[in-house]
Amino acid sequence: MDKLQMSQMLRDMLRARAFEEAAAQGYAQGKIAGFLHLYPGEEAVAVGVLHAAEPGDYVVSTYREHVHALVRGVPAPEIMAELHGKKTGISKGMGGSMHLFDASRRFLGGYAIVGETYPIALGAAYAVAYRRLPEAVICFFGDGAVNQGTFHESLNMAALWKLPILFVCENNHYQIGTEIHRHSAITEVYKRACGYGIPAEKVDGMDVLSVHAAARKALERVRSGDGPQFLELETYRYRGHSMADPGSYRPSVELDAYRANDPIAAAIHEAESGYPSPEAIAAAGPDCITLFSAHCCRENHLDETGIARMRQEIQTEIDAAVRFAEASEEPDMETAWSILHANRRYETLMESPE
Amino acid sequence: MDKLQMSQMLRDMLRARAFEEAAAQGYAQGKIAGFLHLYPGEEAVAVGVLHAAEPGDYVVSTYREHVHALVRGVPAPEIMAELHGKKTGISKGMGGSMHLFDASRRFLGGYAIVGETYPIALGAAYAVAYRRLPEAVICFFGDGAVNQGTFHESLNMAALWKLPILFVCENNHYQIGTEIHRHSAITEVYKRACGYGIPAEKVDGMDVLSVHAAARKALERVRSGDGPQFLELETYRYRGHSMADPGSYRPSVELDAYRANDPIAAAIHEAESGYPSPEAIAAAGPDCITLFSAHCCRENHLDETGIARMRQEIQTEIDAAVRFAEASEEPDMETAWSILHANRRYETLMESPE
Amino acid sequence: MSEEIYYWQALNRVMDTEMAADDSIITLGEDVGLYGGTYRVTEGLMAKYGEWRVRDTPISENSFTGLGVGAAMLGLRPVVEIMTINFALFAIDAIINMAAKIPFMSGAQFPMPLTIRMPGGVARQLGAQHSQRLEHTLMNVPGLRMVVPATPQDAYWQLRQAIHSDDPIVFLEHELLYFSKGMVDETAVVPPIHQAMVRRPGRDMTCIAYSRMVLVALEAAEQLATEGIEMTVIDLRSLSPIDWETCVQSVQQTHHCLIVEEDCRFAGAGAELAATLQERCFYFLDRPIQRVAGLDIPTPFNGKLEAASIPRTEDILAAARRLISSAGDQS
Amino acid sequence: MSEEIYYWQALNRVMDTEMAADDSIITLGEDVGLYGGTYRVTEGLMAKYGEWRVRDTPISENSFTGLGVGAAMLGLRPVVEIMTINFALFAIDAIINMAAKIPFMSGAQFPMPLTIRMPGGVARQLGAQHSQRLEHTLMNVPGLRMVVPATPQDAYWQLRQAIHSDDPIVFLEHELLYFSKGMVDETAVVPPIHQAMVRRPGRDMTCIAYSRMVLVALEAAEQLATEGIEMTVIDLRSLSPIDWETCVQSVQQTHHCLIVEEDCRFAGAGAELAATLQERCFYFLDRPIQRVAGLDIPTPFNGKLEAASIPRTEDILAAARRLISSAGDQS
Ligand SMILES: Cc1ncc(C[n+]2csc(CCOP(=O)(O)OP(=O)(O)O)c2C)c(N)n1
Ligand SMILES: Cc1ncc(C[n+]2csc(CCOP(=O)(O)OP(=O)(O)O)c2C)c(N)n1
Ligand SMILES: [Mg+2]
Ligand SMILES: [Mg+2]
Repeated sequence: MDKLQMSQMLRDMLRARAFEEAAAQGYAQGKIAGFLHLYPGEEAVAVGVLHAAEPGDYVVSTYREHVHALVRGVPAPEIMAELHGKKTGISKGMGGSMHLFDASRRFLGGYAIVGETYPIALGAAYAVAYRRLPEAVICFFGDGAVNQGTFHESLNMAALWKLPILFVCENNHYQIGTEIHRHSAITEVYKRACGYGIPAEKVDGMDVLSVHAAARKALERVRSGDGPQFLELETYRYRGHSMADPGSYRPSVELDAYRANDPIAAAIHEAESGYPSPEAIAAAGPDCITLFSAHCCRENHLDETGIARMRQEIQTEIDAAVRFAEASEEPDMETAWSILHANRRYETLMESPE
Repeated sequence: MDKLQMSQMLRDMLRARAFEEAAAQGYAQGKIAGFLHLYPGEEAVAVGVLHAAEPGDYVVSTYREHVHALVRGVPAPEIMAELHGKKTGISKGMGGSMHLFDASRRFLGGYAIVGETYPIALGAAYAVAYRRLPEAVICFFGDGAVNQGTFHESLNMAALWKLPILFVCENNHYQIGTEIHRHSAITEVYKRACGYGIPAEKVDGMDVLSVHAAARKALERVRSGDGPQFLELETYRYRGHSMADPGSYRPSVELDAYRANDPIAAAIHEAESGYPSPEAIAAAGPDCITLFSAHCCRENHLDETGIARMRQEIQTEIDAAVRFAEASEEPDMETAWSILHANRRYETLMESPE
Repeated sequence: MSEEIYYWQALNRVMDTEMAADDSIITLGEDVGLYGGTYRVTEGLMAKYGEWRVRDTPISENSFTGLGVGAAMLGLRPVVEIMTINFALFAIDAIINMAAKIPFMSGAQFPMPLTIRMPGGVARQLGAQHSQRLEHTLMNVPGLRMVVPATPQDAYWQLRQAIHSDDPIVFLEHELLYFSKGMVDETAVVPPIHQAMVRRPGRDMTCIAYSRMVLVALEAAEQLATEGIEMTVIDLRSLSPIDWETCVQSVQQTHHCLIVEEDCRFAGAGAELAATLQERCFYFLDRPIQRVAGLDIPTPFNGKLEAASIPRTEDILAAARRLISSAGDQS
Repeated sequence: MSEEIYYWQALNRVMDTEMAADDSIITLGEDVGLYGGTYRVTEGLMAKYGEWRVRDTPISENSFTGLGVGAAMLGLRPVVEIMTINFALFAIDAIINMAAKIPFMSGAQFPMPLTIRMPGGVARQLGAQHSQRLEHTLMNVPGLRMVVPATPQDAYWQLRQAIHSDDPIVFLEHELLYFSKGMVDETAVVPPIHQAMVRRPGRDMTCIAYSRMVLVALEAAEQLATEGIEMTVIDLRSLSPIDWETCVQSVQQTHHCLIVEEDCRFAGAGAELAATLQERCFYFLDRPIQRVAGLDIPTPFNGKLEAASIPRTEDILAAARRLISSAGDQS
């Protein structure tokens, strides 16, 4: 991998972290409302996978998708404006934090109902395969999402018809407050792919280079008609499930009866504070950004000053995004209605009833 | 296995065949309406599995469930009367062919929506496990039903909580007109269980003794707290998917483009006539009843005369069932309303609104 | 130009001609391919257009309906067949949360040229699980359209329009209509997809119905005419949106309104009709608007009870006579 | 006897006391155990009753709701929590085709002592997918009951009743009510589960509402009183069945009826109310029944638009004034 690409990856990881921290701040200040699911800790996944993608590939994501959109190339101001519900947002203020869409960048949306990303990806990949195009569809989902019925249905169809999908499981070991041993009979998620004969691999999701290498290889296979591929990326989220979640109103709950139970210790902590404990975070290994900056420095592509400058540039970019979002106009009801009725113009055979 | 048990099994297989043929006749005569999914060819499955069950076990079935109910002990007249929509039917004429229920025999119902048997079994097994009872829940489903999302969801939970369920796949290779290679990425159904760590086995579903042995072993494990077990039973249905299906109105369709395609040849035939071809039936191997009667004779438990007498007795039983059904009264709307409102009597805290 | 054909044939013909004209149209569902569709609607299409355009699916309603959504986002025009509406309960998230909302949530970046075909209604002794009506549920979903053709001609027109629509459309067929016959003129001028039609004019009262109930209402109207009661029968053709003008105009003339629906009465499709029409025609009404609807009971399997659980000609007759006579006065 | 507590606390208290009294009661859902429930309703229960009675589930709504159905068939009294109603779209088959129909289809062999708790409604900027109302859909299901408590006292009473019921009950909470406070008297005489209550009497018009909209309607009523308009506010408390008598009596006295609902207007819950009440009160009504309802648009994310998409106090005020003034006359 060349220097430029590595520094672009590092830059995107730093942008991702900075963007999310700015969003958290906006939320704390009451400028952003609703559920806000942040990504810190998991940056190596989005950056590794999406830097391996071609512009012709499609991306389908969840409610924890700001970073996927950002790395995919959606400008930070348009994402931030969407989080603020503004007219200048990428979804014109209609979608919000959980529903970023960008048709021009083939970003097929963030979905807030767990398990919806599979059928969307299935449909996109079906269209690609029918047209015999050398494009891939990247489908993101969490470890908790693996237990939704659509996972099973969609993986079967994807394998049956050899559709070009890269399934990417962001395994952060938690389904809100439920640790993976308590939600899945098989905790090595990639093994779930065996039921469909889909090639699957587990990769360290804290190591962006491994993620990138695995994703590139898998995407090549996908694009060359080998059918779906599956990657499990083990990662960790440093924040609570969402900003709207506990911590705010939840006092320490009565969970003493369960304290002895080891695999769920971290969940207990989350249940109490809304956030993983410092120990849990430490146990998850070094931060993916720290790890990768060190690597870049070691390989002499970058040095501390270079990184500091990068951070500076990024802060400027994100600050500008926040200012843009805050200064932007709110949409009005007219706009909302016209968005709802936008597609009527294509209906040459129909007329509006009223 | 002792003589008595073997002859009871043979008897039940013959009863099953005779019952279904009588039902088909009733349908042809216009006395039975609706969808009517018949079981001929698959008798070894129901008989093998259900003869391995204890009275304390529960059974959950599909729309193709007359034989499951019959072998479970529901009297033939009550099943036949239900098919006729009579008040004397096991579901009082409210359920019909696809919805036989018998609380006293722990027959938890026939379900017409593909994929519903899993969660019902899951719930029953949950109740059993919570009460720590040594009972098992037997969950029947077809090869097509394996692709419904509930399969995945329920198997995961069953495995996660080690629930006492025996999953029984009646693999007759068809989902109505769609052959298994065209609906499943993995056609060896038992391999689907690997995604949940559930012990699974494939057994010849035409051989009632193998089915019985496998089911007995699996049920013992289930009852002793080992968690769910999975059996795939390969079988064949001799009739069309249902009596209401094609054949009746479908002329030969234009499928020439696909005739060359081998794995789907049988489906083409079904699509044309509504029934498997004689070749397809022959290729599926000998009839399970022929096979087992021969076995019984070989082992000297029974002889041709004995079997002929058995058939005679059975015909008498089934004829009586038909007469009972035909002679029975129809339910009236009062009964229907009182069934709908039956549970209100338990609601001490509630009153009827009108 | 006109030809008498079956309802299913009208649909089949549209599928064929539209697929021939536009290769972005695909169709998928259980047994739509090799088998030709449970009710023959897709007969012959697979041999002609190949399996990528006519796709047999596993029993995975939620995901294959969602597949239609995803494919529509990339510009295909999928026609998803859900074998019967009863199985659509598994696909309801894909319909309500995905198909209907994506165009809006994306700020109009993604049109949704998706048609979801399915037959609903009470057929013949299929039992409670196989006799659903879901009109009321799908009407309440902004962003979704729903059409309910009662005749082969409407089936022909409206399926063409649905396929051409960039809004998602639920195309609601009826199991008992597939083998009904009617004239189809392929060259006639096409009315707007949502326009209601007066199937029979009559000065005394207005009967509003849709799908199979239009035929039952027309039977009742014939009978009433022999008694000297002239009943207008309006075929809604579309449940979302509803062509209120046609309904309001008629009710303002007849001063009596009867709504006939197969949906259960309580919170059924007819509730919206009665609610809006009482608002818009209040001062014209001589009597309260009456609904003749399905009973609020799961469909019994027994044939007689099943028949009694949805409106029959005699139920409409009785309601119409009550409505017109002063004995109908409930005050 | 009375104590002021939060809505969630009232629910939590019922769960605790009922579970202590009857070991056939279990509860399950996503994060109901260790985490104590997204809205604290099941807080503390797992530590007290163990994981077999308080079960955290995977994200598998269809199957864990179905689990509740199967367990109820064996005599348990499961309380299934669906984290929010939005996810119930995945479980709709289990609710409609299983829970509601099994008692009937089995010829009354299997009671269905199942309670399905879930919060619905528009909260604060959760976007279109997380702001569903499903009342209309579930009302149309014979065999199912649905209650919609607006106050901690009703939450307390009705959850107890739901748990004791042998019919399946959808217990519809509201995301914005959990942290509202109210007096709860645990020893008071319990009214029937479906009985509507007059929250405020008033001679000039009848406003019928349910769930959170009752609070909004009461606010409007206060304001109207200062203008000399006395508006009765009826809290339905149950959407299936509906206590028609209470509504009819009031409308017959006030001659004016306003329905307030958060559900989308088109084919929403209010449609049934208007349809039946125009039938039963036609000759008493001075004006057509009016509905103040959610707009027929997917819920916009933007806060102001979201707020405008459902009834606000000022919308009720405007509608009430229009209804009472002769200018409201639409004829
Ligand atoms: C169908 C559905 N059920 C429940 C929820 C509530 N919910 C939102 S995120 C979440 C956990 C998802 O966990 P996972 O898939 O591991 O993703 P993560 O949040 O860890 O990235 C749950 C239960 C939902 N949005 N949709
Ligand atoms: C959810 C759902 N989708 C579709 C159907 C229609 N249908 C009834 S049976 C069947 C095929 C089932 O095949 P399989 O599970 O193999 O069982 P078999 O009929 O072969 O015994 C289909 C598609 C249904 N009843 N329910
Ligand atoms: Mg996770
Ligand atoms: Mg099969």
